[in-house]
Amino acid sequence: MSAFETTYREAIRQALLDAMQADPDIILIGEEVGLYGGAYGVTKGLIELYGAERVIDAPISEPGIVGVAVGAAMTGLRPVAELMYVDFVGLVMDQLANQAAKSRYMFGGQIGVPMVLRTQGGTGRSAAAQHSQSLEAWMLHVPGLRLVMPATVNDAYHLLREALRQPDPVVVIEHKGLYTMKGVLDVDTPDGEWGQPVIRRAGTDVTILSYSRMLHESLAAAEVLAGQGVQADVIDLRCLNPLDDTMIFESVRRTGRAMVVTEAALTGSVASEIAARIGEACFDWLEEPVLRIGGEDIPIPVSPALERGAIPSAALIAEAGLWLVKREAPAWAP
Amino acid sequence: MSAFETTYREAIRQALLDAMQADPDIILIGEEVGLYGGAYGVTKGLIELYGAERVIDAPISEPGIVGVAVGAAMTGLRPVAELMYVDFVGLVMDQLANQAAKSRYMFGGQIGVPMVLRTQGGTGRSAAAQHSQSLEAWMLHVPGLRLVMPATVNDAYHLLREALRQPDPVVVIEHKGLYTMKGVLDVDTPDGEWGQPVIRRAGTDVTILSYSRMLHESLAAAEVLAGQGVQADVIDLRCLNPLDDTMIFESVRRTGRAMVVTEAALTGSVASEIAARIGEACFDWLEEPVLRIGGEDIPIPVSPALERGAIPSAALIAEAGLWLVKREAPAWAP
Amino acid sequence: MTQTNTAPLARYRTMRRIRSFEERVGELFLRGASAGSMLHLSIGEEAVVGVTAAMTEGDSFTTHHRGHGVFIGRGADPARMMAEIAGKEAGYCRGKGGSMHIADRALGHLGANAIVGGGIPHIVGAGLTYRNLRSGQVSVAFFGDGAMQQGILYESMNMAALWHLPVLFCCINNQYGMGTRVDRSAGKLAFSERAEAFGLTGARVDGTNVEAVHQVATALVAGARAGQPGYIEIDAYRFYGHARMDKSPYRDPEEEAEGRLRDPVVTARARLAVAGLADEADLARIDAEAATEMDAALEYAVEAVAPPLASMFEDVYAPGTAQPRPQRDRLAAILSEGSRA
Amino acid sequence: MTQTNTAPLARYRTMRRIRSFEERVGELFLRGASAGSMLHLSIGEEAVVGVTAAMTEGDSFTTHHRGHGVFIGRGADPARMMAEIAGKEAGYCRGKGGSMHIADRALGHLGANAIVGGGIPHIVGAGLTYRNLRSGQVSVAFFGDGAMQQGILYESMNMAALWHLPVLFCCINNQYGMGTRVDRSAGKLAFSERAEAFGLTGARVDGTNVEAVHQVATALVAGARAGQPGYIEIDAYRFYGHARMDKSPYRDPEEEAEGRLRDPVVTARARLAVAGLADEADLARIDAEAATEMDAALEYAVEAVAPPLASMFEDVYAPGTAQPRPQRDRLAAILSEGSRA
Ligand SMILES: Cc1ncc(C[n+]2csc(CCOP(=O)(O)OP(=O)(O)O)c2C)c(N)n1
Ligand SMILES: Cc1ncc(C[n+]2csc(CCOP(=O)(O)OP(=O)(O)O)c2C)c(N)n1
Ligand SMILES: [Mg+2]
Ligand SMILES: [Mg+2]
Repeated sequence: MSAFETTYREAIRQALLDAMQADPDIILIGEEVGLYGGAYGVTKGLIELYGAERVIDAPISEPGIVGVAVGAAMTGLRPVAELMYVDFVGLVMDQLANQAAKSRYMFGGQIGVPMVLRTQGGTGRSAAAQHSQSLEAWMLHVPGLRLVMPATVNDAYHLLREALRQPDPVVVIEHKGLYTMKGVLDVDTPDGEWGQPVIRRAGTDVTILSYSRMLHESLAAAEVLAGQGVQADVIDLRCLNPLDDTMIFESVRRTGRAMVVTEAALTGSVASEIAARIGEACFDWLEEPVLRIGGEDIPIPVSPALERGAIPSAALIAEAGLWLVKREAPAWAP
Repeated sequence: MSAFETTYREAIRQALLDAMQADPDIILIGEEVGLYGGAYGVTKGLIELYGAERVIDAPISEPGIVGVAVGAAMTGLRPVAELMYVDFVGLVMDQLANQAAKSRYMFGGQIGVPMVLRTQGGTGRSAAAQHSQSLEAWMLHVPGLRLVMPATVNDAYHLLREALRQPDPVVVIEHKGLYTMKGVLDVDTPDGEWGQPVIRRAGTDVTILSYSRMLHESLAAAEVLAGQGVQADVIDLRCLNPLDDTMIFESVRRTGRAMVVTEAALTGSVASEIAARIGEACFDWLEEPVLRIGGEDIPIPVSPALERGAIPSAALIAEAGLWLVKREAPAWAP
Repeated sequence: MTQTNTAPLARYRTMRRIRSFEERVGELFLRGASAGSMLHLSIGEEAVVGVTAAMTEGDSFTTHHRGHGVFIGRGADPARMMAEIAGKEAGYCRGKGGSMHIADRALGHLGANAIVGGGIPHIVGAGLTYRNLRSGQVSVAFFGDGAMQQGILYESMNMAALWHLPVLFCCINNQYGMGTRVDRSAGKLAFSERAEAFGLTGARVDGTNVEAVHQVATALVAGARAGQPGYIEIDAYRFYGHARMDKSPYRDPEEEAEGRLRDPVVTARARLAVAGLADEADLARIDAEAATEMDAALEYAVEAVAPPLASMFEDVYAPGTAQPRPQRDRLAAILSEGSRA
Repeated sequence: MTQTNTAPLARYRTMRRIRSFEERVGELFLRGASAGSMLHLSIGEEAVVGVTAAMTEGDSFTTHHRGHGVFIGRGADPARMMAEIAGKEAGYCRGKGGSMHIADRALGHLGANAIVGGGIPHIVGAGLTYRNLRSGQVSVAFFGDGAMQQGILYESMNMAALWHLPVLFCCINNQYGMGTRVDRSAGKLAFSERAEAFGLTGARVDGTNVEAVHQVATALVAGARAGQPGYIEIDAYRFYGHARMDKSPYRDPEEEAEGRLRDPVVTARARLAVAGLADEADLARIDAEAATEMDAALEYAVEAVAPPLASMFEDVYAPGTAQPRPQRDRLAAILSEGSRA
């Protein structure tokens, strides 16, 4: 009974429900989290259950909202602030990086900021350049912050529950393209350890590292590769900051080949960090260069065909994988 | 007469002077850029020369200031907005990344935003966690933006002059620790091509890649290495976004070894991007792993000794270089 | 130049064209031809024409995400608009921006913005340009009541007042920001007091009365041109959901029904008839012409071709400067035998 | 509890202690013992004690970068403060924060902030906590006139008013933000009108009169505790430069001389004497005690030891959770023969 099929959206909602039930200090604050039920319906019904003092519809004041969450966290509440789109994070990077993330340090350990910032990103809805980004790299680069990005239904639940037990600020970035995805939620059994990656598919020929929606493209690519006799180890990075690279290195040292896949614009992305680390730590084990596959270095266009073209697909990952492992060049090779 | 010794600060000031003289559409806007002459004295005297309509002391409204610069750039002026510390960029990332950088794209090429954002970063003044950061990685990750970081007096002049000729937004990040540095300014001869790195010291055994103040630590390290018979090719990256990697690859393919040095917190830094690119493109040429040397993954502490310890030194770079090239482990090796 | 006789009729025509356009946008979506579902209709807010008509050629503006009406008010070509909303190459932005990012340099449209409040400071920057160039132009920001809680608005107002810039802030208060009624988002509702406290001339006008809006806007635009920035709030009602998928379940149906009675188009039509400025036949012809025009715009958009894939790499940076490198080129360079030999 | 007889004297003592402390901070810098030069003295702003004395135990607050006086007003230990300013292990923040980032959970100091306006929303968050917990506490934000132009202030005010939170916004208007006099940064100077327009109870008080400040603050704190947030502005003058290196060349010397006549400490001292609440001997003793106390704090800070190098890796994350990996460990793992074999 503790394991059942549900959606990514419902798993997050369940996590909020269970956490709020268990801890009366948890509050939600954000635009449209109450009456509207969340722009993507994640918080539906919570205001009816927990009232307007715990489920707080905020004005459109992102910097203020995150600042309020910081202050509430400093004084005893455990706020879950919601940023409707990660694209708006440029409005709150000061409160996030200079305030939430640095308070414990600047104040010599006296004042922690146990808050969660929930947001969602990614393409898939023709929402254009200001509503489709993948900006996790900015938060990867902030010491003092934690960053998790669930790719599965079970992780959607457990990473959020665990985030709500952390003494430090955690950013949880969901993916708008995953809300309707179905999967099994086992409320008693997380997919893996907090802070660690998870191997989603075992293989021996190449390691594919990804997270969030690109995990699913990577898994689909791994199927294609398997059809060609290439077995991929597919790792879900899940917890990006701080980044525990032990399991990553173990896998790459086994396979000798690695591809890192991100939906974000490639330059300066999480994929670059992972590739750089592998390059340092697995040098003697590598048979081939560590390949990065990411979004094009462009803003996201609104036109659906262009939008799809701007980010990696399972086909592209598989093509690159075949080329990397079997030296079989794709049709578009020069 | 066109080449003379001056300081990094004066070179920037000279660039502003010359540019404002040549182009009446250039305005400066920022906190304390007028009467005060700039927090670090860079804009001293300009308001007396060009008046309060072109040298605009702005209220403490960073998001608004950058937004105003965007609008002015859209309508025919060429604003140089000043952000007193790059640490405040978290307040303006929306205007910078969602507005300035994306307007040309979103609007199908109709409306460019030819503005410059001048700011400065880095450690060295015990200015603590909110006044000492190196946040260029956030701007590296924004397609549509250009990013340059001058390390020399001549570049301080020429990169800014060139930035002021660009049709798209350019972020210029100076280093607070370099303002009093002396060097030769040749107003007729830039150090290198716009958009390209420059080789600051030629060598054959290892490539050291860095930028801004860390270039000087790298050059000092190269001297130490030379004393041990190791000749380093020291490359100043200068223009980080878009990043032209041709010269980088050429050097690493010659030397077979590379170290990338940044003052920023290492994880998610520019150094990671460079290392990842080298790992992809120079794999067959590499004798050793591409080593990243960066700031510790911590906020900057105020205490002077701790502050120094938080970022790379020439000594550390040299030690790592010796270890990398000659397998001579430093005293602190396990 | 405003002519007492024909101008109100012209304004009615524009309002009707906006209404018809927005209805066609809804249809575009239902036909599966829009780029996404982030379509925000300005039905109920057509009195904004009172402001757009108070602006003159050369004046510029920015809008929020619900800016179709404003743009039509400033002379947009509905076919190119619709094509943009459909993500087509023939659209105003080559299919890159869509409904929320329409712009047109030629008509002074400095851009619709999907960041609430994001476009507001741009008009202050435009105002700075006009002041410095002594060009006599005015710039106007159009935004919703939701943006009244964004800090950047007050930074913008303060700078405009401090520097006496030729700008006007136009709040289209449709009572809602998504599901949040304005009394649940603001501690105090008399927004023009805020504007006044920052040094602007403030006014709030009935959003069913386009002529009243026009009168106030004309005075404020003139004031702005003379260096006294202004604030005008149009008291309106958002007839439909926030975006195309939203059925406004959070709204009291009674309130909604009443709100829809506050129809600026219907009201203007009736007033014209009463004032004898048009008879039913004139008005019906105007309505029919608008319908025909917008039908054609819709068909144009549906028929138009999608942008070529390679165009995605264009317009990131200006032509002639360093361009983004397509991923396949990079992968090929890494993986092709040649370069690895 | 305020006692009419002794309380004004106690407030004078606190003001004098602040003055003496700040003078010693200047000395610390001249002796080369401060961590950096970003030292912002609150001399001339001591009437803020009227606000800190209106708060009670359990109330919390945040300050801007010029917050030494506020913190002393709330009971800080000057020795630990001075040690922090010197970047020493014995400081309030283990030498990690310095002058601009002092905090003390025990005394309700939620942190000084070096981002202008950065700490303001935190008190709104604290107010939310107090409301939800029905704890009866109040939270106060102290900031300068410069922060009046930061948008986040208005977002904070709006939320405080909207949710009826127990908070007070205290603007210490010292007429300057660095080199910019307030009339060069604000379009309209009657700041309390802004606060009122956002739904707060607003007041502006003479900053040479600590008792007047105290009276108004007491009423506003009580109002805040009852759910009506307030705004109080202390009209003061920044006696010296912005930070230690600044000699204020941008100020008219005459204005400066006049401004320094508006001395809250001198004024309070004279008023106490006139009111017969203290005689010259009492006051001289208080002054001497303050001097002695702060001399000791200075020596304590100078003598205190620097934090150990390894402490830089502590407090990034809470103990017991994943910690940052020192760079040398990483380099050693990559380069040592062992792991590469
Ligand atoms: C910065 C930012 N925050 C939130 C959103 C999501 N959002 C889009 S429209 C909207 C409501 C805006 O309300 P209002 O300003 O009144 O405009 P209206 O939709 O009523 O025309 C919200 C919250 C956004 N696009 N940008
Ligand atoms: C966000 C931000 N912008 C700018 C600065 C630089 N700065 C530090 S203090 C200051 C002036 C602040 O003036 P005010 O708020 O009046 O405080 P005062 O120094 O007068 O006490 C400025 C501009 C900063 N620290 N943070
Ligand atoms: Mg609205
Ligand atoms: Mg001040």
